[in-house]
Amino acid sequence: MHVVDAEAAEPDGLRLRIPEPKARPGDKPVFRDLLIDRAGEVRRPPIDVRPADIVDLGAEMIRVLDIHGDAVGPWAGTLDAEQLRRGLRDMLTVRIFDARMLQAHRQGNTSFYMQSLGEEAVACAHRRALRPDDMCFPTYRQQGLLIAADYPLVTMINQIYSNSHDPLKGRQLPVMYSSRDAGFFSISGNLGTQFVQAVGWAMASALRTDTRIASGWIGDGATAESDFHSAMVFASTYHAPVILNIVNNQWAISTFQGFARGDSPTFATRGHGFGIASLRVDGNDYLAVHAVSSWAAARARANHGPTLVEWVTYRVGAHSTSDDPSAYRPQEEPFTWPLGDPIDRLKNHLIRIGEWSDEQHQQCVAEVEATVREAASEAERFGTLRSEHSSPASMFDDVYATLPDHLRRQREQAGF
Amino acid sequence: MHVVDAEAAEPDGLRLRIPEPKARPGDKPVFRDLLIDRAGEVRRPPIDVRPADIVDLGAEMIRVLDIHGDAVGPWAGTLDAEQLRRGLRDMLTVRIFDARMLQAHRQGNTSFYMQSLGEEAVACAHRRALRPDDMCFPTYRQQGLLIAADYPLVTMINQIYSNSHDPLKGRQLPVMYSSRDAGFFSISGNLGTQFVQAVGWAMASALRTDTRIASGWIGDGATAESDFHSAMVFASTYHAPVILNIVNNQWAISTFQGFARGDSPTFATRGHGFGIASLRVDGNDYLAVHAVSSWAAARARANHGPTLVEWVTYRVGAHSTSDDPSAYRPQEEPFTWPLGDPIDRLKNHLIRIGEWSDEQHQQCVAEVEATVREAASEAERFGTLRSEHSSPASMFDDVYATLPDHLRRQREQAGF
Amino acid sequence: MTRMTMVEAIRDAHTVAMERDDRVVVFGQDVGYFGGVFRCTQGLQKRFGKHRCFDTPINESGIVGVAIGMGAYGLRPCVEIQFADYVYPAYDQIVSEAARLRHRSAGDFTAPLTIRMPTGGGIFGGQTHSQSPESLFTHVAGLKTVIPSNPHDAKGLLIASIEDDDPVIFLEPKRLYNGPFDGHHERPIVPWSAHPLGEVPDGHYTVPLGSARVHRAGGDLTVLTYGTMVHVAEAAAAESGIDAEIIDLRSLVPLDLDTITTSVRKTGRCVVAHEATLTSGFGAELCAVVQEHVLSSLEAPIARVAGWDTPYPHAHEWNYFPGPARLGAAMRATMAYR
Amino acid sequence: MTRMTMVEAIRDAHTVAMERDDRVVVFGQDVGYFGGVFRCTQGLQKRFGKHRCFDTPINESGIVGVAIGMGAYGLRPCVEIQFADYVYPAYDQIVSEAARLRHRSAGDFTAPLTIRMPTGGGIFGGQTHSQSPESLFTHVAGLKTVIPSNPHDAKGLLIASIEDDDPVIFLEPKRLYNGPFDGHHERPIVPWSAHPLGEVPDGHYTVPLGSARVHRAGGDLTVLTYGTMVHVAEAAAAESGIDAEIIDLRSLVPLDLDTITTSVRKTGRCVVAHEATLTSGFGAELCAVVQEHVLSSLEAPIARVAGWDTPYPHAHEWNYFPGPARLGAAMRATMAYR
Ligand SMILES: Cc1ncc(C[n+]2csc(CCOP(=O)(O)OP(=O)(O)O)c2C)c(N)n1
Ligand SMILES: Cc1ncc(C[n+]2csc(CCOP(=O)(O)OP(=O)(O)O)c2C)c(N)n1
Ligand SMILES: [Mg+2]
Ligand SMILES: [Mg+2]
Repeated sequence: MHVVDAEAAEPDGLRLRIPEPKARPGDKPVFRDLLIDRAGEVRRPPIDVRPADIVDLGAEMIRVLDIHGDAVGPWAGTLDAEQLRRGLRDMLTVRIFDARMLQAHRQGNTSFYMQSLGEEAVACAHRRALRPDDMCFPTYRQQGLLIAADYPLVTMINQIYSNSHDPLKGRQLPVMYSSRDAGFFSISGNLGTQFVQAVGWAMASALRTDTRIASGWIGDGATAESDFHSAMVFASTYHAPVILNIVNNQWAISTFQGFARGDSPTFATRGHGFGIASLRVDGNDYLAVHAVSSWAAARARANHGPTLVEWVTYRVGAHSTSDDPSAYRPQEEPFTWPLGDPIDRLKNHLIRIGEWSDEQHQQCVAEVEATVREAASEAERFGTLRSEHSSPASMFDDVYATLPDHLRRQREQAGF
Repeated sequence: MHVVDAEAAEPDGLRLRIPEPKARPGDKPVFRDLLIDRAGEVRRPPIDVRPADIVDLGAEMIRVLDIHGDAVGPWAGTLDAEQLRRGLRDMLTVRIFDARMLQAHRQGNTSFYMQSLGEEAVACAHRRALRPDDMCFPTYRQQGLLIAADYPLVTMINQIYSNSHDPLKGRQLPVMYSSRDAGFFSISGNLGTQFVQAVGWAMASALRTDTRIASGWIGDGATAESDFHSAMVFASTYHAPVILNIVNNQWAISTFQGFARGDSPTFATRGHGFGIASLRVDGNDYLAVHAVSSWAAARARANHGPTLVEWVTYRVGAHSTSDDPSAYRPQEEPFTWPLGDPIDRLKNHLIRIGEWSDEQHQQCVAEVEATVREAASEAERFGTLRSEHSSPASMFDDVYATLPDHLRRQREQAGF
Repeated sequence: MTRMTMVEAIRDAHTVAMERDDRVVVFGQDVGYFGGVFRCTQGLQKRFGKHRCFDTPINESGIVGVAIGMGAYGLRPCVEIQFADYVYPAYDQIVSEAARLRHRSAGDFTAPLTIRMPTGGGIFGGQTHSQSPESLFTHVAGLKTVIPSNPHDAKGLLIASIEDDDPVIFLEPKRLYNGPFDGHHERPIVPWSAHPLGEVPDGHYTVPLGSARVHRAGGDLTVLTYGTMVHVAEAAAAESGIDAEIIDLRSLVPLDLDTITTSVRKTGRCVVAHEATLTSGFGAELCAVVQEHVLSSLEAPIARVAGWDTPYPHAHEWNYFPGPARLGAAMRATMAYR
Repeated sequence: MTRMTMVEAIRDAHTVAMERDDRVVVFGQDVGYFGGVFRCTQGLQKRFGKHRCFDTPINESGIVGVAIGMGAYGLRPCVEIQFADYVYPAYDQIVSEAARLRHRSAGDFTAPLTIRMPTGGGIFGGQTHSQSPESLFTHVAGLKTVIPSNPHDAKGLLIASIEDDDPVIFLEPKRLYNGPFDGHHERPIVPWSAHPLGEVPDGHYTVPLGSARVHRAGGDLTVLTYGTMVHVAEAAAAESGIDAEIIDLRSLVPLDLDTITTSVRKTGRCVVAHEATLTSGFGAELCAVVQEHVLSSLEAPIARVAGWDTPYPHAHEWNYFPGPARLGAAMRATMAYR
């Protein structure tokens, strides 16, 4: 009788747990909790695997590149040397582009910028694993999706500068690109909303017996938003052909990932309660990202349903140009990140397999730098935030398909 | 090279899956998919168990009463005969109360009613496992929480009739009770909102080093709502002392539970992605409900964190007095429900252990009927929807703590 | 022409739109197999298959969110929110996403959705089955907000909304589903079959968004209103003997300013009526617009008759509802003003 | 008395409220360890411990939802939404729950929350860091909506809001955080230390909710406004030479009707100004109320100066923002009206 009450040795009272990161400014960085498998160790299931049969993978970490720079294990072999070199160039382009845009921000050419330093592999490799007409629903940190889709850098910069050639006509915050042709859905400032929209796009594709799939993106912090749940519920219920990507870069502005993750060991496990195939991957390993993205895309396209992927990476830079991470995390933390740098790792691999050299690398960097520089100069000719823009009258366009009377009156009042 | 693409034998095109229940009107009811364990088979972990160590329990079903009516296994033994008889009376009261109120609705004494026919064990046994000052955040189908808290039936009916003694002054839809004293949070018409509020209440209790815990309630259909996610995230992150109850009664109005559950085998598994201890229980087994509720309450009170429980039951009646289930499910479905009737099962158990008889049962039914009848007549003396109400002027009260000027003007305009 | 209830007219509009354009898909809670709790989508799944009309999980935000994704793909979703009172979980997807997608992407992506929802009180629904949230949408640039008062307009407006390239909030006064309710809850129910506006043309037609309708011509005073209150205004005019010109706005955004100003210029007096709570209701916008454009014609302050600034109460529904007595009193006071 | 920025005044209000009442808890995204992206809660966690001030997951609905549960328990949560533009996911919890809890439970449970959020544009924040959603709250019975225009009022109003027994939406014009910005973005920034309203009393005081402040007395015309636009109005008055009476409403619900009507009766002319989009903005309510109460004193239509009915654009921010030139033009036109 009353077994339970006897068993419950009651404490003095309840106590709320407020999560704390392992290290704060001044502390030594610690990554003790990070679950890492050795490269090549995690199995590669068939694409029609039942989600229940790979539940263990949610707590493991798929990796291809080992410490020597070799590609090992069942996930290796999706890319030839040419593709690997292209991947390296994609990532270098993102990194050099980011650096140039940060400089442009300091110079006042734009009001704002968000870099993806350290996370380049995720978006770059993923995009190359999709088909051109698949549709991504990105956040603000997936510039790699555009760059790996060979989207013109100058058009990106035009948007960042809000200049006279900005395809978004100066309306959007810098980096909030949109390009239907490049399979890149219009970025929203509101976290999370795109995740369920990606599911809707995928549902539409399936409703039309199309072959295109969707790929939705969300940050570790933003998984806490309700739209994450909506996306999971609808993807699970309708078996939508979508890849649901969580970019776990460890931080959400000043808040460490423990606030969103809570008591679950990984973000990938969030998929288990929905019967969605869930994988956790070394996001700084270009080969692993490409292999898993290809797997998930093939799975979706073959009508085996959605895949949730946690890409484990690290936000090396500040959250945005408005942020200073030294206020909330150890300054050395980025440099002790155990998964290394994605560019270095792919470069080392290419060298190790004899398909690259330091000289080639230097030359490639120089070429990319020149390309980015030229794109920036070209964009500057069309103006910057401080100079030329699209006509302010255009502000009244596209609110509706056709200008309604009340907006026509307002536009007149505004002097246009 | 390109392993994945080769592997993906592409179909003619994608196809969206729209879930379908196994049976529709005219079909024979089927419950093939229902995962049921034999009574006594599922283990009873210690209350401080790590959620990861009981992941298997999310797909099993904790049951105590076997087909003979014996209480078996590790979850048996939390209740003595006196408590069991009280439980039986609680459930009978709910059932007879519901029947009386449906009749009152037909007579026009109220505009609306929602019964909990077939689900009585869940709320009744749960409430008896809590302490009086714990706080429940119910939905509209947990009248058992009030009845098992010995809340006056006449006050419930006053609310249902919106009469002059309605504690909610005619403001709320019938059955949307509120009683702080009975540990019963004000019911909202909006599905799901209370689930995260329960977590907040529990967090507050822990912030104040109190010993009271919260118990949140949600239907199978409403788990699809975003507030479910919010509740899970906050409970997981702050380790809140809360029991999160999902009443899976198989239907959400006309929509079968497959729409909310999607590809996950059970609702209990939804907890796994959050590292929350998750149990699945025969909700028509009073002893199992009581045992698991006691376990979860003890766990929360001892600061071991939240528990998610899926109570598997069946909505025998219509969704509400506005609904007719014969339009969307086989009419025989309620009668083929494999987990039986909670009242019959507890009655049989009591008889089997020699603590009850058919005569006592009949007498008990007669007593409860009399009690309910008297309560209804007493309430009728205070009016019904068609007769006496609280003053309409009271509509302007409690919008704010004190009446602001603009509402004072409106009240005057209304003639009060 | 066929005599129809408003529910039948809405069903018919769906059918016409789905037949003409296979990109039109219809979904929402209980709308598929069952046909909706008010039966507005009954028969669609049977007729068009479950890939054109289907049930959804109970998640309003998800319903609108996936509809936006489908719209971006190229479909034209028409979704149902079971009650307008339950639209708030979807508010972010509507306001931050659907409303702004065309603008923020400079036309690269659009959200041609129709979001239908039963609105208004009068069915003893209490505070969560009675609300009129229209002004929470009219404030949002990029949305259109439509509300019919009869079967004829319901069909024409719904077809126009589904065919419209922008997101449309389509509010259905639930108390009008089965008859032209004029606020006299104590009287027997009048069916649409007995009302001229229950005559609904067969097949395809549209009522353009942004065109008001003069429901009753009159010279004494203008009543600006929409939805259920159109019929209440008619009753109030009849009972007060005031020769009111009753304008059924039909579409709040875009607004038919010409019809409004022409009428008020003629009558010199104006009453605005809606069921929604008074403060910051759409009536405020109407007052602002009328005084801005025709102040010099105004012989009396514009009176607002609206729901009180309280939640919609259950038992005191008829004390809350701005019925013909209250509207008539405001009309008389406005006529008496010197 | 201390000279403070608005950020410092808000921090100070938190400190005073938390010291006086240990039921006050403060939380939101990045508000704990870091002290908020605008640093309005900086130092609170250090001072009061992480059980009084803490970070949360990024889930606005959850933040408000748990705050309601805490309020029901007996605490007084004061939460931050990082930008007003991100409040929509929490809209259901605010509108359906916090606003109606006291009424629906007849006082059995209450939700004494304060929900703070930076609002308004002027920082090149584009459409998702610039919005002014006040009228989406003023329409909701049960909510109070407050917006200070200076450090003195910010502190007094925030303390009053936290101590208030009802849910309060507390909008902080972010462009005013560090100085009294008057719309002249091309001019050097003026700090609060150079402004008399940067003088903030020490310790506890309140500015009662529902009391407007005459920011500038004048006889020609009344400007009804709040937040950043108070300072824009001041500039417009100075530049146009019009002797405007500028009323800083401070609290929109409850509204200080007396101060408004007294002023318009005196001046006979009225301009309403806000940053929010025009249609169904709070200006509409002000027009409705003014014409209702003092129509006979009005010598000109009430003009509304507001954000255009478009999303807030990034590069064209200053074409969107209703600055002193636009407000001045409306004031002149209103003065010239015969
Ligand atoms: C709905 C909403 N709430 C809050 C914000 C403010 N915000 C912008 S980015 C961010 C952190 C996001 O972190 P994460 O999802 O981990 O993405 P990351 O920046 O690391 O790529 C926050 C809180 C927002 N943009 N939208
Ligand atoms: C936010 C919201 N959306 C929709 C509804 C309409 N509605 C009321 S009950 C219900 C079904 C709920 O089903 P479930 O959660 O399984 O609970 P049950 O009725 O079976 O107890 C629906 C859709 C609502 N009340 N609130
Ligand atoms: Mg992150
Ligand atoms: Mg159910």
